[in-house]
Parts: sequence; structure tokens; C-alpha cells
Amino acid sequence: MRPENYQAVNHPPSHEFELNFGPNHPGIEGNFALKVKLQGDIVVEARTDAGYLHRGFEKLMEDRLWIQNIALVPRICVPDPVPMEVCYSLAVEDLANIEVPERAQWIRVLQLELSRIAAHLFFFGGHAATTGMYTPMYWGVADRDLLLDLFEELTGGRIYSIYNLPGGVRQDVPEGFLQRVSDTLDYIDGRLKDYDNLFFTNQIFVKRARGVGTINQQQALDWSVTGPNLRACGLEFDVRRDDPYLIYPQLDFDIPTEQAGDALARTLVRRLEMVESIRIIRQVIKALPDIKGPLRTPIPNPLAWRVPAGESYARVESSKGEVAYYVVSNGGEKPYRVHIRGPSAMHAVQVLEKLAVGSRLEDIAQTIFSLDACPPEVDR
Amino acid sequence: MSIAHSQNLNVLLQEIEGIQLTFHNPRRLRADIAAEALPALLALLRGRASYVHLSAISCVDWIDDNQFELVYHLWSYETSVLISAHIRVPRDPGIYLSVFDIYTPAAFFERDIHEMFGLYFEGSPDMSKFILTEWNGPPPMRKDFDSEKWVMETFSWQQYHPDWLQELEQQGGGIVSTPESIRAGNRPMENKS
Amino acid sequence: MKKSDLDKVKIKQIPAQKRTNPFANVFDEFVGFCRSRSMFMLHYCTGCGAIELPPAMTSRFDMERLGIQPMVSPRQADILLITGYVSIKTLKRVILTYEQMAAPKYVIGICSCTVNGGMYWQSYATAKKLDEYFPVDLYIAGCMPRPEAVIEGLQQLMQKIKANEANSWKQYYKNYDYFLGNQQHLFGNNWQTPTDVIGEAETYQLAGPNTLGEHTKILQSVQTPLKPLEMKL
Amino acid sequence: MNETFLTITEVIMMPIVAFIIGLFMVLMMRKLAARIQRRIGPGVFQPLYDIVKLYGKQTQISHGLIHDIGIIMAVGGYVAAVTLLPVPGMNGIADKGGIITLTYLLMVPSLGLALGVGQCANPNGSIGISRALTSMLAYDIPFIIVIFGVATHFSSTSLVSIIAAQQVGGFGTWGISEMPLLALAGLFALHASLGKHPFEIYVAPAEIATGPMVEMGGKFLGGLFVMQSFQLYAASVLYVSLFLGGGENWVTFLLKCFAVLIIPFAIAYLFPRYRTEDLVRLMWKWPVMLALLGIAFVMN
Repeated sequence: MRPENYQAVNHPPSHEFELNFGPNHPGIEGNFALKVKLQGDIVVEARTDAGYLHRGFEKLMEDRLWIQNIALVPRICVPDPVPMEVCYSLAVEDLANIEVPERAQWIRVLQLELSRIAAHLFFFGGHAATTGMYTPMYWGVADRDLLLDLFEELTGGRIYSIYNLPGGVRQDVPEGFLQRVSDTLDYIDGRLKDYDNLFFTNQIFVKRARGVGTINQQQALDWSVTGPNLRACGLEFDVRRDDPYLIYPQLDFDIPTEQAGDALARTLVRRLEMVESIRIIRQVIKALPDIKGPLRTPIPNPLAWRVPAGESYARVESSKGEVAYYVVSNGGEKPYRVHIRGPSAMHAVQVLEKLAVGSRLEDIAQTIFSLDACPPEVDR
Repeated sequence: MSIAHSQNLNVLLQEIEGIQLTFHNPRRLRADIAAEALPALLALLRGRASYVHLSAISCVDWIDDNQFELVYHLWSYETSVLISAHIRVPRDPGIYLSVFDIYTPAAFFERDIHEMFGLYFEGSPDMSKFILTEWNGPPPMRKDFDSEKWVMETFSWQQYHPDWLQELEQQGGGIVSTPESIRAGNRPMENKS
Repeated sequence: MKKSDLDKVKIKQIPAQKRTNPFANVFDEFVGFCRSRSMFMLHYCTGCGAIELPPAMTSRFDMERLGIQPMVSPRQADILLITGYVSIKTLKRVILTYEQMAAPKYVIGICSCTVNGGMYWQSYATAKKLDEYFPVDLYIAGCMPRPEAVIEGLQQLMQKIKANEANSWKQYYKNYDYFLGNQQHLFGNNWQTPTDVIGEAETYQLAGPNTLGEHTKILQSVQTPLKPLEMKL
Repeated sequence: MNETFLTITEVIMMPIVAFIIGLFMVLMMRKLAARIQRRIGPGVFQPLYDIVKLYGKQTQISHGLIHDIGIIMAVGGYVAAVTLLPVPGMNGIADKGGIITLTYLLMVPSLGLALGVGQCANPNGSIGISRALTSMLAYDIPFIIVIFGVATHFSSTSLVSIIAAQQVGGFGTWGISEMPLLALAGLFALHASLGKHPFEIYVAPAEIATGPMVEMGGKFLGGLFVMQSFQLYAASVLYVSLFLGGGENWVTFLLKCFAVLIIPFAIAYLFPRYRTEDLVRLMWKWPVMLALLGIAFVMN
């Protein structure tokens, strides 16, 4: 006789029942949980449950040197780590009044935009997989790998580069690197047509994604929605343009928007953003060889570097939305306080809870993925 | 544009008593204000000055002053200025008002601050634990909580001198140089056995 | 029991036994070969390492050619991939997941954090040594290991399975008291899981002298019949 | 006496043959998916390894008696069905059972699965199985109409005589050239009955964590894998028997069987899944319309 390994669940004597999405579920992005109460097929209540990825980053950063924290910050958003590094560096540079050399700024932009394309390729693969379509995921992740190869060549790391330091970047672009970036971009540009045919204009996908998880403009503003999710509601806001950092004002790029605010619109905005990112990188490739100069403003002995007392709030546009770092220094060797504002904290908790209610069981996973939330940003 | 607009804003902000404004740079405005006046300031900024986007609420634990500093980062899409409203509340008893009725996203940040710092917000919709549901200790982000000490008391560590290595060392093998010996300038390793 | 006493408990390796009947032997070899060539993995996305699994699974590195497939539910899976640091909150779920898997089951710890806490060694929120809470067959170190390293590690596990050496799951039954003690140390004495590990160990004759002990006594004293998991909404 | 012995041999042999061919069909499906997804895909014996490994699990987690019986029903339904499907050289009990019995038997596995999954009391499984039964309801309507039309056309419900009638005059007398509309409707029903995208509503990993399979491990999942290979075999052989003239010899028979499956497999990996109501709407609209039109042509 086998032990009964399972105790039957006593469902409440109503037609309502409860279902857990996560923390380990293909319908949820990463280690994150959504508990829903269903009435038939309709969600009547939804609660998120985070903290599975909590590491106490903000506490850890208070215990480490300014320069050591560079190794910590990219871990906060795994699919798109570069904006985290850049944002932290920007905040520290602002505190310490360091001017970043122009060449380093251009290289940072190059890296940021490559990271954005990589994150979007990863994103729509996941979104496709929630609708049961695995081919775009297989293609997208494999194409993203080509970009990771570029990162590896530039920085030495596939995902976490630890490349942006306060004051500049660690090393120069290798010889012939820009040509390889250009080739890879040509390839990805060509592949976008395949993705269009396979996924973005796929009739069944369009039918399923249209009208799912709609946010209107007022709600988007009220809920602090940022990034592509905000632009999918028709609001044209981008930190790169409206609160500019690095050399973005010198670059020519559009901010794609969609009007509908549903899952389809959010996906399409990201699709269009990839084109814009490719455009930006092409400009960087063209301009970078002519920009000479140092790569780093030297900082004093990094192991005993005291950053002047003060506070700084730096913002960067990542592929998920507005990333912000609030860094407080009391003039010590370590940050006094670092507060990280991940865009997903809004999207994955408040927005998701509101969008899930009233949606169908079949659409929950799509809602989650189309918001492109990144759970470690919530948990930190 | 932002400078011109800030003139109007300045006029508007004079309605709040005891406010101190400092421009850190043209797009970062710091406002120091008494804790009681904050809800009025936020209502004014949101209602009459287009600051609709609550970017974040940060909490800083100034343990030497026995105070928590709360920083409300507000962004205006129209004027492209970020106002950081700073207030100080006493660490004891650690209670402040929620601004959930003015800014919906505040609910998340307030809940987060409550479990990380133990600062209670009256009127916030949900103050239950969110991230640290399995945590029974003190609010970890307070400066008086020593994370490293807690870890050392709670966890044990992987052995870096396992049995098989000890056997190897008895036969004369083992690790040639430890990290410490390299760091101190390639001194010959002391025999630990 | 104090923490320091727990560390004194040593886990002995069980030597692989062979059956005497030659036909049964051939059959065992065949099943072992099939086990090594068909590994359903449950990749619990506990941390950063999960980001290198999609590349390993998809078109570029294609795990399926080695017979490795992702699976959705713990019941279906053979390998539990712990991909990165394990926060205490996650660790509870990981243990539930591990106990629900059908034996033979294997655990791979990916990333340095599963070995010794990694760069989060001073964090109050993450568990440090994964093999204190359940047996781990293989660690793939790195921060994070590249897809090639992940596949290399899985191939090593394949060799171990083929050679009938990957028996760590038996350790969980044989030394349940030790593992339970560590779990109780972290989660408190009220800790219990829905799976009846002791019952399973007795049914499948996997119980050893260390299956029962003082920690299982605590468990049996606090164990209450399981109610449906309460969901706060 | 001799004839009885021969029949018994055939009845034993046919499921074994079906299982082996089914394994290769599963392999073809996975290989095709891999090619579309630009990768290499599994090795030749991968489906076999999976099944042996699953049956070789050392702890089996059962949720009770009905859980075991459900899986046996699911596999047994198909085992019984394949003995009713004539293959070259073996008729089994096809001339005794006929097409109506076969239609019944093809529904048994879904019902067995429903029983087994019901015992698990996992809400994901319950939702999955209710979706599976809904989709069965959706594709069975056109399927029954197609069966009815074919039976009317050949004035027989015996698959043996239907095949014999088609093999008289080569391609011209095949069901597909005589009843193209019914063949098309049948193809829809075939695709939906396989439960592949875009009709894969009941597995749906991202929504209900593989639905009926969620609590299945070890031999139970192994049973489902066996069931899948039987399912592919039964569906393709039934289609070949109804519309493609059955098997003259083993070579053409296997060619036809695999060719039939290539169509749904090639479509499956290029589309996401439908919503439940979209699937029912689609299946009750186009295939039913085509099938009814086909019947009108057959009847005149």
C-alpha cells in the first residue's frame, strides 16, 4: 500500500475556486506569484505575492564600498542589467561631481541600446510562449544570444558586464567590434520581417491579444505606469528624451506609441522600439570612431573613496520603464542609503492586480507577460 | 522652459508655509518641508501643478538624529521637473500619514517602507507583509539591524577544507597557494596540518 | 538540537548495488541508460541563473538533442534545477517541490550562490548552503554559468546516472532527520510539508537508522492533518 | 479454430505494431518542431527512452484507485481502437466492429482521462479536462458527420469494405478524390483531435500548467506518452482508411500515414492556441459546413 501522497483539497461549497499562478509556473515571469479567485472562467480577485527573489539589495549596498556596488546592481534586473549599472553610475557621478568623458557616454549608449534590443527579443519570446507559440521564443532567444556575444566581446560577461563604473567605462571597444555590431544589427533587422510574419501579424495572436488587459490613459497616469506600457496607451513619454542623460539629446530617434493600451499594443510598441534602437546604434557606430578622448575620469583610490555628502536621484529608461536610483551619501566610504525604483514594482503589483480582475483565466498569463514585469525589480 | 515655469511654481508653492526650495539642477528641485504640510503640498502639486507621476517614495534612516526621512519624488510630464519633497518624522513611534488618496502608487511604496523600516502609514490600504512574509526579525533596513551578525548566527558555511583535501595534504599534495598567501606577496604557505 | 550538533552528522555515500540475476542486471542497465538519456527538468527560477537556461534550451544550444526537456509540474520532472540564490521564502517552496517529485530525482545547483551564498553571503534573506536542506547531486559554479557550462553539467549528471552513482535522493530518505533538522532550524519547529516522507521511506524500504530522530519527533508532535492551503485574498 | 487463432494473433500484434509506428510518429512530430524552430531536435529513440524512464520511476505517486484506472482506460481505449483499424495483411476484428464501434472507442480515452484527472483534485487538471471534453465535443460534430458521409458514400460501415472499395481503381476511387469536401472537413477534425496548436487548449502550460497532465508522474505520465503514440497512429490510420485508400502494402501505407500527419504538425508550430470559445466556434462553423456540403454531394 502506497502512502497517500496527497490530501484532497476541500473546495469551498461555492462555484468560486482559487488558483495559484506561481511561484514556479510557466504562466508567470520568473519567481513571482499571483493568486487568483475564479468564478467560472472569470477572475474576481487577484493578489500578487512577491519576495521570492528578495536579497535585501539595499541593505547589502550599505555594507559595501561605492565601487563594489557596481558588481551588485546589475543583479537587480536580470534580463536587462545594463540600465541598472548606468543608473547607479549616473547617481554616483552626480553626487561626486564627476564629468564623464564623451567617448564613454557614447559607448554607454551603445551598450544600453543593445541591451534594450536583447531584452525585447527575450520579452516577446515569452509573450508568444504564453499563447502557446514556442517558435518565436526559440528564435528570439537564439537571436538574443548573438547580442550577448557582442556583450561578451565588449565587456567580458554575457549578462552581467560590470562595465560601467562611476566616471566612465572600463575599457575601449575592441578592434573591429563596431563592424560586428553592424553585421549583427543587419541580421536582426532582416529577422524582424520573419518575426512580423510569424508573430506580430499572426491572425490568431492578434485576435487573442487584442483587448486583453487594457489600460486607458488616465489609469496609466494614476498607476504610475512607465516605459513601453505607458507609450502603448498613447502617451509619448520617454526618459531618454524628457529627462535626458548621457548623449541622448544629440541622437535622432522617434518614440513609438500605440493607442489601444492592450496587450497587443504593448507588444507592438516594443517591436517598434527595436527598430528605433537599431537606428540609435547605427548613429553611434557612425559617430564613435571620430570621438577621441579618455574613457574614464579617474576617481581617487576606489577602495577608500569618500563620496561627498548629498543626495541624487538618477533616472534611466530601461526596456521595462523608468529605472531610478535614489542615492544618499553621508560623506562616507559606503553609500548611506540606496533606494531602487524598479519600473516593474508598479507594473507587476498594482497594475497587474487591477488588470487581472475581470479578465479571463486564459488571458492572465498574457496580461502578466505583456506588462513585461521583471520580478527581481519588485523584490530587490 | 523649466526655469520659466518654476517662477509660477514658486508663486504657487509660497502657499505652503515653511517650504525651502533648492534647485540641484534645472530638472531636480528639492523641497524641504514640515511633515504636517506634506499632504497639502502633494495635493497642490497634483491638483494644480501637473505633477501626476509619483516616481518613488524613499525612506532614509537617520539613526543619529533618531529620525526617518521620507522623500517623495514627483515628476511633471509637462514641465519636466522632478520635485523631491523631503520630510522628517521621528523614529519613535514611527507613524505617518498615507498619501494613498492623492497618489495611488503610494500604496506599494508605503507597504514596502513599513516592512523594511517599520514606519507605519495611517490610512494606507494594506499594511500587511508583502516581501518579508517569512521574516520574523526586526525590520531589516533599519540601521540598527546588523545583517552580517544575523547571518553568522544563523547559517553555517561550506567547508573549504574537506576530507578529501585533507587526505591529499597528508600525502603531500593540496592547494599550492591560498588567496591570502598571494595577496601578501607570494609568501610560502604555512602548513596547516 | 543546536546548529553545531547538526554539522557533526555525516552523510555516508551508499555504494551502488547490483542484482545477481544477469537478466535483471541487463534490464537495470537499460533502464539506467534510458534514465540518463531522458531527463525532464523542472527549472525552478530561483535566481539569476534562470536567464541562461532559455539559451541552453532554445535553438542555439538545443538541449533536446540530449534528451533534456523542460517540464512544468514537479510530478513530471526528474531533475530539479535550482538556478541561483535561494531566498528563505523560496526555499520552502523548493522543498515542497523536491518532495513532490517522483524518485529517482536529481538536484542540480546552478550558480555560486547555491554553493555558499555567493555574493549575497551577508544577506539576511537568502539561504547559504543548499545541500543542508536536501541532497544535491551536482553543483555548477559560476556567476552565472554559461549555457555551455549548464549543458556540460547536465552531461556529467548523465554519466553519473548511467553509472548508477546519482543516488543522492536516497540520502533524503535515509537521513531525513538531518535535513529536517536544518529545515526546522530555519523555518521554526512548526514546519511541515504535505508529503509524508517518513511514510514513503517505509513503503519503499528506503528508511535507514537516521530516518527517524529527534527532529522527526518534533515534526510528528506538531503535525496536524493537512487542511486546504489557506489563501488570503 | 485456425482462423480464431489467427485473429487472436492479429489482435495481439496490431497494438504492438501501432505502438512502434506511433513512437516514430511522435519522433517525427518532435523533429519537425525542432526543424521549424531551427534546432536539431531529439535522437531517434528519444520517445522510447522517455517512456522506459517514466515506467522505471522508483516511487510512483498515485492519488487513488480511479487515478490508476483512468490511465488504463485512456490507453486501453486506443489499444481496442487500433485492433479495429485494418492495416495491410491484418484486419484484426475490423470487419466485426465497424466504423461505429470505432467512433465510440475513440471517445473512451478522453473519458478515462477525465476520470483519472478528476481523482487528482487539482484545479488545473479539472479545468484542463473540462477543456479537453469541450474540445472533444467541438471536433466530434464534424467528425461524426464525416463518418456518416463516408459510410453513406460507400454504403458500408465496415472499414474493410470501405478500403476495398477505394482500392479498386487507384487514386480515382480514393475517398479524397470522390469526396474532397468531406476529406477537408476530416482533416480539420483530425487536427483538432490530436490536440495540437492552434487547438491545444487543454494542455496550455502557461494557463493551467499542462492541464490533465499536471498531477501525472512516473508510470501515469508514461501511460499518457504511450497514449499519445497510439493516438497519432489511430488518427492517421483512420484518415488514411477513409480517404486515402488504406494500405495496399506496408510501404505505401506508412508513407500515407506519415504524410497525413505532416499537415497538422507543420501548422501546429506556427500558431498560438485559440481560446476555448473560438475553437468551438471554428469547429462548428467551417468543418461542419464543409462536411454538410460534402454530404449533400454524396447524397445526390
